[in-house]
Amino acid sequence: MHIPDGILPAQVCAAGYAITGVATWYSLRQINRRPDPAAEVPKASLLTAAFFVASSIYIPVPPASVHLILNGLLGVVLGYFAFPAILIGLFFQALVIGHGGLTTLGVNATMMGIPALLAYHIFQSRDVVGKVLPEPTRTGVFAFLGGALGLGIAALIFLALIIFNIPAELNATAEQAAVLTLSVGHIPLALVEGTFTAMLVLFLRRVKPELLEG
Amino acid sequence: MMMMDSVSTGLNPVAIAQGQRPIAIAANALSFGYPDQPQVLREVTLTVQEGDRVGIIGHNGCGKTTLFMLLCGVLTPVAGEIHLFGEPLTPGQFRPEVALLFQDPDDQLFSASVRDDIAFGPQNMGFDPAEVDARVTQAADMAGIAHLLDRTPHHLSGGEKQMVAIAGLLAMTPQIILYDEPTASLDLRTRRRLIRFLQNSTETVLISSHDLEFVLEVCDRVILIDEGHIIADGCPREIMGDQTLMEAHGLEKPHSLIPHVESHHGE
Amino acid sequence: MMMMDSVSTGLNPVAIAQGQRPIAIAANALSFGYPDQPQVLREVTLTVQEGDRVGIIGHNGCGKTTLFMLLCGVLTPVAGEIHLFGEPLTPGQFRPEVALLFQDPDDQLFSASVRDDIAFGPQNMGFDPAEVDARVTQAADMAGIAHLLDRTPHHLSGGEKQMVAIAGLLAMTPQIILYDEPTASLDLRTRRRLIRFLQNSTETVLISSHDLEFVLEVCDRVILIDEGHIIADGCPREIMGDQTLMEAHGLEKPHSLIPHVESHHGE
Amino acid sequence: MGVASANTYIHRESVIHDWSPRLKLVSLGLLMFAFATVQQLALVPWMLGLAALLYGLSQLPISFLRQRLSYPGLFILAVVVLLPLTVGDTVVAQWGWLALREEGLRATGLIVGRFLSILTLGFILLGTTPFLTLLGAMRSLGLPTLLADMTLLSYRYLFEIAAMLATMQQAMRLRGFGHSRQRWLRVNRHTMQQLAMLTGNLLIRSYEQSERVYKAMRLRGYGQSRQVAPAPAIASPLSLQNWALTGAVLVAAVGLVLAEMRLA
Ligand SMILES: Nc1ncnc2c1ncn2[C@@H]1O[C@H](COP(=O)(O)OP(=O)(O)OP(=O)(O)O)[C@@H](O)[C@H]1O
Ligand SMILES: Nc1ncnc2c1ncn2[C@@H]1O[C@H](COP(=O)(O)OP(=O)(O)OP(=O)(O)O)[C@@H](O)[C@H]1O
Ligand SMILES: [Mg+2]
Ligand SMILES: [Mg+2]
Repeated sequence: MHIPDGILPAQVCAAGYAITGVATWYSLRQINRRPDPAAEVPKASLLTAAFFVASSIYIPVPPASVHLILNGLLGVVLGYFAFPAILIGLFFQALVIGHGGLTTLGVNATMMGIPALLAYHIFQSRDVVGKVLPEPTRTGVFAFLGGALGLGIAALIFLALIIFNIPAELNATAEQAAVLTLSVGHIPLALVEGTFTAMLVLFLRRVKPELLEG
Repeated sequence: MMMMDSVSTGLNPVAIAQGQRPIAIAANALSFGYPDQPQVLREVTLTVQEGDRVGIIGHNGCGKTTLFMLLCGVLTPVAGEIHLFGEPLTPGQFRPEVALLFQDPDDQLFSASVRDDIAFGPQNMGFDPAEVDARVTQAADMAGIAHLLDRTPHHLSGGEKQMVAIAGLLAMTPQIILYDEPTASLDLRTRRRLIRFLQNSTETVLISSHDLEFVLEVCDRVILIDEGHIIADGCPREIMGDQTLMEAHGLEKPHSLIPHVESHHGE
Repeated sequence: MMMMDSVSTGLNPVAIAQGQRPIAIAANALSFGYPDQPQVLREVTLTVQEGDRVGIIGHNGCGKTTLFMLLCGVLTPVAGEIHLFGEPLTPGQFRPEVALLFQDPDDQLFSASVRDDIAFGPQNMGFDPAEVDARVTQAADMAGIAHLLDRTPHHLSGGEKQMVAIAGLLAMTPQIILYDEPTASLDLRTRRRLIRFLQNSTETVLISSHDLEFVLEVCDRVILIDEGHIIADGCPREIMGDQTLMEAHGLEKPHSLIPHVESHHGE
Repeated sequence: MGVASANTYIHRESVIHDWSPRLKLVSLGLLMFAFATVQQLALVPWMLGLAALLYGLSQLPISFLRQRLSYPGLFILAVVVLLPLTVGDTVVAQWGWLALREEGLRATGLIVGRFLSILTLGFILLGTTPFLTLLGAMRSLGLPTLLADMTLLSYRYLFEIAAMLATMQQAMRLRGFGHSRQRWLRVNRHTMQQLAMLTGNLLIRSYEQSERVYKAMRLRGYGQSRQVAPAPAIASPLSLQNWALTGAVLVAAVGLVLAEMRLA
């Protein structure tokens, strides 16, 4: 789910870069407010690399397989480092495997990164919003929400960008129908991603809870 | 560097092949190289009988790990073929009769509890839950880690992790176990425990190690690899005791084979 | 398990303290425990003179790495204090006179090229680029890795990585170097090179290792740790040659100290 | 995954290799954006020609481009198959229910043209500039230090972690993972659980390594003075050739945009 070069008009690419600039600036500002921002750089960097590598893991759904995006999980684990991490990860993907593109780097970072920040806030709100739920369930449910919405929103942005930007000649009803079917088509993917995120977060909670402290 | 033709002391692979015990591993003219690199192994032929305990020695990068990866079907040889108990090995195929202990136990412990981890293999082999449980208990007993079953593998010490990883293999009742540098960062007590364990094990065992004293205590046959060839294959004490041979291939004669009465140290 | 009071053979810390060479490390009644765990070190007192080469031995988990982390100020002791060259060590403070070689060189080679990696320390010490370059060249020469300067650390072999990591420390011209299990997965050739290198080094050196033969060849003093205490401190050949002492603390007498003429093997 | 072969820099002598990394980054970046503005089919040949010319100047082997195009090529295939058949009303040719439509064909030409040209520029940038130099150039153009440090460190450990994952996957397969038969269009819960653990272990091990790396960095003065990993010194004064190349590329970029505005 990366938008390659050549599809989007220059204005949209520029807007993507502008949003990415602002989001990065905002994230860095939040990070620099921490007591010792330098201390978190190695952690964020190695986890960025790990996420990049983990995005090659796929879940077999014969006869095909589902690749995970993990942007919700990134938000849950890395907090405000998630946006820079996604930016860097996409940069590597564009350079190393030609996945995505350089002109669309800003757009792709926005598409993945903003939902990741949202997932972070959803997960962090679990103790406030989810009080009624008992502990492991609460973490699981909010991790699920973070993962599913992280992917779901990214997918919606992706579809909107594609549909509204390519075929100017497609008529309005066809357009609506396409958006609708494709969005519905993404629901199972969001469920898989959410479930996977929940399983993973529950595993981390058992084995290495420090990783979830944000 | 000096090159030597295969020096065979004591045991001769062809003679072994005609011996009475069945053949566990038969590798024939095995060659392998990583992409864009010179070949690591060149026409290696190797026969291991059931119940053998073979040590594989050689300097860093001589191809010990690569050989193990080939023997368990993780890597595909460029040429040559491997038979395990007479049946050809197809790379990628799951052969529960051969198990590999990775050098770093963290590479093979993934579960949230020791019990789940040991159960991983039997579950994938399709046993029913009762059988899985029985195998977990038995393997844990054999490896001496029954008291750790409810712990998280992550929080164990290095030596404990090692034994849990071994239990994970034993639960699959393999007939061949490949141990890749099992003593690398064990202390002497844990190393001693491993020596006892291996001396009593009944599987066919291959051990790659830089710890020659360890090989000497555990193995009844040793194979020296250098430049992609088997340089020597035979009785451990004869091969490792041969100072010229060892030094020609970047190794040292182990201290316990050097005849001396408290001397030669502290220049 | 048997407990022994501190057995002091040969060297006595108090006597050393009055010796002529300056004191490099003075640790006084050091205690440390990880959160929610029993104390790892209990009131450890230790004096190391400049130029000493001290081996630290003890079983897995006895606290060798922890002691090193305390001595270089990465961990904060629960009680006690440390002076380096007479100056108190404040945890977290940057003290370029002490350097630590991590057990896994990958933890320590974080730059994208060998040159950048060696330059990392000097740059942070605030030297100007010309001085940094000079230090990089000198350190690379000392460690014998000048030919690797433009390579990527990831693609080096284990032994090369180790020497690059050492060069990264040398470039900061530390006066004390702590080596944490430097031989764990080196082959004998690389291990021999490291032994030569350490025998010629002029810094104060502390080495934690399970490789007793290695300690015997490199160190002029050895410290045995168990249950959070220093059990013995003194001449390597005397301490490691004492079979009862070694076995009481989960260790073994090294083979080269066992008087024998080709016997006692292969029961 | 192609991570292991990430070292894409190709050592050659060429004008493009000699181009100052900073100017190269800015010029090629602007040209990419100029390509992205193109909406007129008439400009596509010009654009492709420019990209081809620069690729020729860079003296990179054609095989390099071919290799790297194989993955994104799948995307092109999808566009080429879908658009001409579905978009637009002007039917150019028809075979039964299959109709080739003009608007779709035009859109395809544009998209594929832009895609190929921009991608080629990206490969030129990467193939003629070592990654570290590129990052140095980005730093000197104002990339925040924290971002540069993170990029460097992640790049360094990318390979390490990829190897770690590969080894763990091998270990899992040797213990029978992935050999059971799975039902079509079903997500196997057990498989997913095991993959979640695999990913979790990868994260935990990376995190633990990051703690050791941080200690090692601190011991070598990280965070003491604020000057971490300085930008590499920009080499020698810029030659005439450098400026000429930069000028030419910028003129081409502006020219394309102007032509696009006139034709629109
Ligand atoms: N994945 C890989 N890609 C490319 N080359 C590799 C890879 N793995 C190993 N090699 C190379 O193959 C050779 C043999 O490696 P191998 O790991 O089998 O040696 P080894 O005998 O196990 O060494 P050690 O004693 O250090 O474990 C080495 O030169 C190594 O650099
Ligand atoms: N980060 C940590 N958190 C909690 N406990 C720890 C941590 N690091 C070490 N320990 C515990 O502290 C004790 C001492 O560990 P340390 O690593 O110092 O031992 P060591 O002597 O270096 O062992 P080895 O020979 O295996 O390297 C061990 O029991 C270990 O489990
Ligand atoms: Mg190996
Ligand atoms: Mg240690």
